Amino acid sequence: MNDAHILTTEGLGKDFLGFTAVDDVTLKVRRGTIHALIGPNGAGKTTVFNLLTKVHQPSRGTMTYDGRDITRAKPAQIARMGMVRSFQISAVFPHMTALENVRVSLQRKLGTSFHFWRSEASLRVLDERAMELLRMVGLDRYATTEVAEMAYGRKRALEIATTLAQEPKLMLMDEPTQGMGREDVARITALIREVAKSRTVLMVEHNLGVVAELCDRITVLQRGAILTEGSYAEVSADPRVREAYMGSAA
Amino acid sequence: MSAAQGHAREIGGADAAERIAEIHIADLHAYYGESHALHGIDMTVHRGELVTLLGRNGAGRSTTLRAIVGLIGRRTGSIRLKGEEVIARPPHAIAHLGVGYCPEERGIFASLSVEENLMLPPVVAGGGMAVAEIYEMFPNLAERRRSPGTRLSGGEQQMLAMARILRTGADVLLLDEITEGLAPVIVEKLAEVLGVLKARGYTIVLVEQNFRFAAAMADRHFIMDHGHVAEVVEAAELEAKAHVFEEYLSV
Amino acid sequence: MLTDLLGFPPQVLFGQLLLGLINGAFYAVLSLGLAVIFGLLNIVNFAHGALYMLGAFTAWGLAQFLGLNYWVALFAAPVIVGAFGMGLERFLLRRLAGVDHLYGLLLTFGLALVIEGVFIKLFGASGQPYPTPAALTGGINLGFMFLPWYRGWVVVASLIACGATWYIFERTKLGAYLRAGTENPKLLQAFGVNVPLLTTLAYGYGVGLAAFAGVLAAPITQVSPLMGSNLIIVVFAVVVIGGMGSIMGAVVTGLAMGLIEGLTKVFWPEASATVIFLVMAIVLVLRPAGLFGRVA
Amino acid sequence: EISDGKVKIGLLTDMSGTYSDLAGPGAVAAAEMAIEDAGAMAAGMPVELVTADHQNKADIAANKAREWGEAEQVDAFAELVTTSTAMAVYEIAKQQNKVVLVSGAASSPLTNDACIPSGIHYTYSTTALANGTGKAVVAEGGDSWYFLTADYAFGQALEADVTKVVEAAGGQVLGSIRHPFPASDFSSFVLQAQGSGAKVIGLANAGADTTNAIKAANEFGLVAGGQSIAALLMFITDVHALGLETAQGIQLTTGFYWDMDDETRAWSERFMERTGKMPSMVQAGVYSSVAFYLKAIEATGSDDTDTVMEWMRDRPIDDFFAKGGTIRSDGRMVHDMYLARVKSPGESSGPWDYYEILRTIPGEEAYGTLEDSTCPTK
Amino acid sequence: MMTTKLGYAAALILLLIAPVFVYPVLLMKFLCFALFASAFNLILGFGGLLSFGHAAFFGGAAYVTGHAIKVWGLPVELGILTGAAAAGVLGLAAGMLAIRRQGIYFAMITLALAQMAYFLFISAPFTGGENGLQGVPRGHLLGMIDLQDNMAMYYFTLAVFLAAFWLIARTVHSPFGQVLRAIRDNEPRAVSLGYDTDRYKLQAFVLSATLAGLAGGLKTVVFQLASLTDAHWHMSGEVVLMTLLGGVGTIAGPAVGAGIIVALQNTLASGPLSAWVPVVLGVIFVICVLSFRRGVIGELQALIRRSF
Ligand SMILES: Nc1ncnc2c1ncn2[C@@H]1O[C@H](COP(=O)(O)OP(=O)(O)OP(=O)(O)O)[C@@H](O)[C@H]1O
Ligand SMILES: Nc1ncnc2c1ncn2[C@@H]1O[C@H](COP(=O)(O)OP(=O)(O)OP(=O)(O)O)[C@@H](O)[C@H]1O
Ligand SMILES: [Mg+2]
Ligand SMILES: [Mg+2]
Repeated sequence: MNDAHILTTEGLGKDFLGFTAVDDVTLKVRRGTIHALIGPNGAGKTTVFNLLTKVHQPSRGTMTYDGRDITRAKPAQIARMGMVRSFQISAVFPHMTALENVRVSLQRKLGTSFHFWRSEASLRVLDERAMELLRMVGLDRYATTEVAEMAYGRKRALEIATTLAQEPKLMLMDEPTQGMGREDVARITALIREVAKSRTVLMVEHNLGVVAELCDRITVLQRGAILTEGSYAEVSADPRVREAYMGSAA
Repeated sequence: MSAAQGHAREIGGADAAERIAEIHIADLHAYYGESHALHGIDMTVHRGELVTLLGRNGAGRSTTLRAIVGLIGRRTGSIRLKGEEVIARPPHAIAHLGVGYCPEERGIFASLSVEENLMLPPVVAGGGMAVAEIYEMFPNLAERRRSPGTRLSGGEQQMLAMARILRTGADVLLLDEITEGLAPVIVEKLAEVLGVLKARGYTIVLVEQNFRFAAAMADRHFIMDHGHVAEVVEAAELEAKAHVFEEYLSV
Repeated sequence: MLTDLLGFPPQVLFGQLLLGLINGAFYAVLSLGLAVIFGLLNIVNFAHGALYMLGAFTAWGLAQFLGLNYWVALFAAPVIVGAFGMGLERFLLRRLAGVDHLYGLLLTFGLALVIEGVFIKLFGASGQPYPTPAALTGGINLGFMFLPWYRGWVVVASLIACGATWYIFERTKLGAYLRAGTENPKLLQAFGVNVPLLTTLAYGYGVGLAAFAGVLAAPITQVSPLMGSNLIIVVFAVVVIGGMGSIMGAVVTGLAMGLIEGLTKVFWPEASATVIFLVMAIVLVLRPAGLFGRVA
Repeated sequence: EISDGKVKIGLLTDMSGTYSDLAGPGAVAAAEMAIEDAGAMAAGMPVELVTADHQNKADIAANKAREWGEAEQVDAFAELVTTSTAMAVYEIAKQQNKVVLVSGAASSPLTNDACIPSGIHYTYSTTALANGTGKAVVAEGGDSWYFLTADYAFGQALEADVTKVVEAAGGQVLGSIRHPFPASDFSSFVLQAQGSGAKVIGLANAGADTTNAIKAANEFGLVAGGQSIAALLMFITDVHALGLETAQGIQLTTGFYWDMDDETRAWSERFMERTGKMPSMVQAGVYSSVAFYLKAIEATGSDDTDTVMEWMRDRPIDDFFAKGGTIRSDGRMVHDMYLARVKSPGESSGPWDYYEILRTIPGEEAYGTLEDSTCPTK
Repeated sequence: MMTTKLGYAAALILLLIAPVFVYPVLLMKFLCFALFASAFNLILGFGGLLSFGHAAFFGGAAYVTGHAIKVWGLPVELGILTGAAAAGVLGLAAGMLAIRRQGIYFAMITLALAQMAYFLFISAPFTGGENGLQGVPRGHLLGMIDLQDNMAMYYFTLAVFLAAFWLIARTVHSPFGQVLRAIRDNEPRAVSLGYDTDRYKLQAFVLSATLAGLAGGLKTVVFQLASLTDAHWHMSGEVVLMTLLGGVGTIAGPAVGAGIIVALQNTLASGPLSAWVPVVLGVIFVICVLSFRRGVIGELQALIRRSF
C-alpha cells in the first residue's frame, strides 16, 4: 500500500439513528503535511475525528493508519500508535498544575505507570522536558498554577502542549485556535508550523487566516460528504465553497 | 411594537432624545472563591447601543457578563439595569428585567431536545422572535430539532445558544464569543442579525475575539485587561486610538 | 400436569404474582419519589424511608389525636410531611447545592438516623396499630386467593399517583424546567426561572409521595419507627435498575421488581430479600445507566 | 471478699432496636430496681450497674463484655436479648470466668452445646415455648402444623424444638417457610401457609416479624378460613402494639404475667410507675436474676464467680417471678411457665389487661429434664 | 509540609505510648478501622469512585481469616494474609464487573455485589450465621510471642497498620497515583493520552479491597470473632462516614475520622445516652456535612494554607 500517506480512509460513513453525519468520506493524508478539514457547521468534521480516534465506531468504510488497519482498534491503542487528538472543547486535568498536566502525558513512556510502590520523585526526570513544552506554548510562567484557574485560551494552549508531549506522528487538532486572543492565535500558529516539521497534522479550523497560512492541503466537507479538495488557493476559488462556507470572507 | 418602546413607557415615558443608561456598572469586583477576577469595573451602556468587551484571554470579559446576570457568587460594587440596582438580586429576578445571556460554554441541555432547548427560557418581555423566524435564520437547528441538544455539532450548539435568547424578548443581550467556532457564512449572518436587533433598539454587550466582526457595528469598545477596563474607544476614534489595540490586543 | 411441575398448585402462583404486583406498587411510588428528588437535587435521598414512616405516623397521629379518618389522612399526611420536607430542603439540603451529591446522601442518611431514633424514643420500637378503613375491610375470593379490598385499592391509588407524576415531568413545561434544572441549575436561573423555589417544590413533592406510600402502608404493616429503614435500600435498587432520575424507569421497575420478588418468595424464600440486588448487578453490567436511564 | 471493693453488674441490651420495648430501657430500670431494693449494697460493698446498647450485634456485645471484664472489673453480665449476643458474651465470660444472667435470649443451645459453667439461662427458652404452646395446641386438636420461620439461629432453634414436641404429641409438620429477617411484608408467606392446608400456622419469629405476620394473617382471612395461629414467641409488648382487636384469641406461652397475684401486681405497679409500661417477662426476669445474684453475694460475702454460682445452684429462688425456681447444673433456671390466651377487647377491662392464663406449666414439663441436656459440663 | 511531618511524628509517639493510658483492645479496634477507612479512601479519595460495598471485603476477609485460623489451624500472620488475599480476589471479581460504571452507578453496583456476598455469609454454614464465627484463637506471633496478651497484640496490630498506611501514602504519591489523579480529573483526556483507564482503576480497586481485607482479618484476630456486622451495608456506610469526617482525599483524614467515630460509639454505647446513639450519630453526620465538609484534616490543611 501507498506509504506516502500516513492516514487513509475508504468510504467512511457514520449514521446517528438514521441521520447521516458522515457519508462516504475517502480521505488521504500525506506524511509531513498539514492537512485541514473545513466546512460549514455540522458538516461532520468532528465526527470524522471521533471516528478516527474511536469515540464512535464507523457505520461503513475502513481506516488505515501507518500501514495498519485501525477500523476496529481501541482508543488507547490508537493513541499509543502515535495518533493523538486535541479536543474541540478544551481537555485538560483541571485539578493538576500545568506542569503535572504535561508530565502525565510524558509519563506513559517511562513504563512505570502501574508502579504504586515507586516514589513520585522518579518522575522528576520528566520535569525538564515538560517545562520545555510549556515554554513552547508560552505557559512556562504558569507551570505551578492549578489549571482550573486559567482562562479558557490558556487551557487550549496547555492542551496542545500535552498533546505534543506524546510525540505524535499524526496530530488531530479540532479547532486549535478556538477561543484564543490574537496574540495567542499567532503563537499557536507558529507553534503548529514548528511541530509540523517533524510530523503530520490534520486539523479542523474555522479561522481561515490560520488555514491559509498553514495548510498544504484542504478538504472541504459539506453535509458529511467531501465537497472538494486542494490547496487553499484552489479551494477558496471554488464558488461552491464560497457559497456554502466562506461567504464574502477570505 | 418594539420591546424598547414598550420599556420606555414603563420608566415614566422618558423622551427618546434623552439617553437612558440601560446598564450602569460602578466599581464592580468579582471573586472566584479565593481568586479576585474583577478589580473595580466601571462602564455605562445606553439603550440601543452595541458595545464590545475586548481583551486578552483571562482579561475578565466573561466574568463581567457573568457578574451582570448574577452568576458569580461573590461580587461587590453596583450594577444598575434599567435604573434598578441588581447587585443583591438572585439571577432569576435579574433576567426578568429583560436580560438575555449567551454563555461562553454554550450551556446546551443534554436531556432536552433541540426544540425543548429553544423553548426553555421563559419569555421575559414582548417582541421576541417567532420560532419560525429563528429556524429560518438557523436551518441546521430546524433539521435537528428532535435530537438531544448536546448531540449537535459545536457550531450548531453555538447557534442554539444564541437562538434561544432571541425568543424571550429580552432587549438587553449579553453575548459571550458567539462567533466562536462558526463558519464564516454563519458569522456573516449573525452580523446581520445583530444589525437588525440594534435597529430594533436592543442593547447589546458583545464579548469578542473576532475584532473584524466586532469593529464593524460597535458604538464603543471597552478594552479590558487584568480585571480592569483599561481603555474606552468610541467607534469614531478607532484610527486615532489604533495604538491602544496594538498595546492590549496586538491587533 | 402443572402442579407436579411446580410442586404446588398453579393458583398459588397467581396469588403470589398478584401480591408481588401489590408490593411493586409500593416500590413504584417510593422509588418515584426518590427519582424525582434525585432528578432535580442530585441527592440520593436516604431519608426517604424515614419520611415514608413519618407519613404513616402522621396518619396514625391524625386518627389518634384529632380523630381524622383514613381518607383525610391520605391527603393531609403527604401535605404535612411534604411541608416538613420542604423545610428540610430549605434549611439543610439547600446548603449542599453544587457540592458532590455524596454529601447529600450522607446528610439525608444522618437525618434518617435522627428521625427514626426520635420516633423510637417517642413511640417505642414495636409500633402502633392502624385500622383498615371501614369501606375497604373484607375482600373478595378470586378462586385462587382471597384478595383483601384494601390491597386492591393500594394498587389503584399507586398507579394514579405514578401516572400523574409521569405526566407532569415528561409532558409539561414545568417538566422541562425540572429536567434542565437537573443539568445546569445556575444557567436555568440566569434565564429567569426561580430555581430555588423549583427545587424546594420538587423535594416537597418527592417527600409527599413517600408519605403517601406511608399512609397506604399504615393499615397493612405496623406503624413502626423502623418500617422504612428496612425498605429503603431495596427501593434504591429499584431506582437504580430503572435508571436514576427516570420517572418511567422508577414506576415500571417498581412493579417488575415486586413481581420478581413475589416469585422468589415461592421458589427460594430466603433469597427474596437479595434477589433484587442480583437483578441490579446484572442490569448495571449490561446497561450502565439502568433500564431507562440516559448515559451522561 | 469482694474483688476491688465493689460489685459491678454489666447489663447489655438492645436500647434502640426492635427489641428495645420488651427489654431495653425497661430492663435497665428493672436491674436498677433490684439494686435499689438491695440498698445498693451487697456484703457491705457498693453495687454498681453499667449498661450498654449492643444493637443486637454479636461483636458489639462481645467487645463491650470483654472491655468491662478486663478494664472495668465487671463481675456479672445481665439481660442479653437475642441469642447471638448471649452466645458471644458466653465466649468472653468463659475466658474471664464471669457470671452471666441471660434473660432476653431464647435459644435452647445456651443450656446445651453452648452452655458454660458460669452462665444462667433465666427467664424462658425455645424448649419451654415449644412445650408450652406446642403441646397445648396439639392437645386441642391442632395436629397439623406449618411454620413461618425467621431465617436465623433463633427462628430455626424454635422451629426445631416445636417440631419435636408436635411430633412427640402425635401431630405432624406439613412444612415450613424460611423468611428473611427482618421481613417487611408477610402476605406472600401467609398465602403459602394458607395453601399448605395445615390446621395450625406456627410463627417461629419474634418482634416486628411476629406482629406483621399476625396482621397479614388476619387481613387474608387465615383465621376466618379455619386455620389458627400459634405465636411461639410473643411478648405482652407485642400484644400491646398489635391491639386486642387483631391479637385476640392467640395462644402463647409466657414466663410471667403481671396480673397473677398480689406479689406480681405489687412489683409490676412499681415498674409501671417507673417506666409507664407493664413489665415484659424479660424485664421481670432481669429484676429477679439480678436480685438473686446480689442475694448470693450477700450470703457468701464474696463476688467470686464459682462461690456465687455454687450458692445459687443449691438454693430455690422464691420471689414474685419464679416461685420455687431452681438453677440446674447446665445453667437452666427451671420455673413454672404459663399458657395464656389473648383476651378479646370485650373481655379486657383496660390497658395491659391482655392475658387469660389457661394453665400453669410445671417447670419440669416446660424445660424437660437435665438428662435431655447435651451440655458437656452439666 | 513541615507541619505535616511534625504531625505524623507526634501521632506516632502518641500511638506508641497510648496503650498505657487507654484500653488496648479499644485502640486496636481504632487501628483496624483506621486501616479500613484509609484503604477505602484510596478508591474514593484518589480513584474518585464511591464504593458502597467495601464491607464485603472487610467482612469477607474477617470470615476467611477466622476460618483459616480456627479450622485450618493456620498461624495468625498467615491467616490474616489469607484473608487479605481473599478480599483481593473478591475485589478483582467485583472490580471487573463494576469498574466501567461511574458515579452513583458504581456505588450501587458495588452495593449490589456486597449484598449478594452478605446473603452468602448469612446462608453459608462456615460463617455461623447470626452468631458469627466465635472463639478464634489469637495464637502466637511467629510461634513465639503470645498474642493473648493485649499489649503484644496491640504492637503487632500497630506494626501492621503502619506498614499498610505507609503503602497507601506511597501509592498516592507514585507514578500510578499521578495517573489515577489524571483519570479522576478528566477520563476521556487520559484515554486520548493512551492510558487504558479501566485497568488503572481496577488496580486501585483491588489494592483498596485487599487492604480493607487486611483490616478485616486483623479485626477478627483482635476480637477473636467475625460477625455479620462486618459485612453488613451499614459497615459500608460507616466507613464512608469515617472517611468523610476525617477528610476525603487526604492521607491522614480517614484514620482521624475512624478515631472519632470509634471513640464516640464507645463513649455513647454505655451510659445515659446509650438509647440515643443513632440520634447522636445522625446529628454528627448532619453537622459535619453542613459545616465542615472538607473533614477535620481537610479543614486543618485549608486553615494552614490560609495562614501562610
Ligand atoms: N452523537 C451524535 N448523535 C447524533 N447526531 C450527532 C452526534 N454527533 C454529531 N451529530 C450530528 O452530526 C452532524 C455533524 O456533527 P459534527 O460535530 O461532526 O459537525 P462539525 O463539522 O464538527 O461542525 P462544527 O464545525 O460546528 O463543529 C451534526 O449535524 C450533528 O448534529
Ligand atoms: N471558574 C473559575 N474559577 C477560578 N478562576 C476563574 C474561573 N473562571 C475564570 N477565572 C479566572 O478569572 C479571570 C477572568 O476569566 P474570564 O473567563 O472572565 O476571562 P475572559 O476575559 O473571558 O477570557 P476568555 O473568555 O478568553 O477565557 C481569569 O484570570 C481566569 O483565570
Ligand atoms: Mg466540530
Ligand atoms: Mg468486684
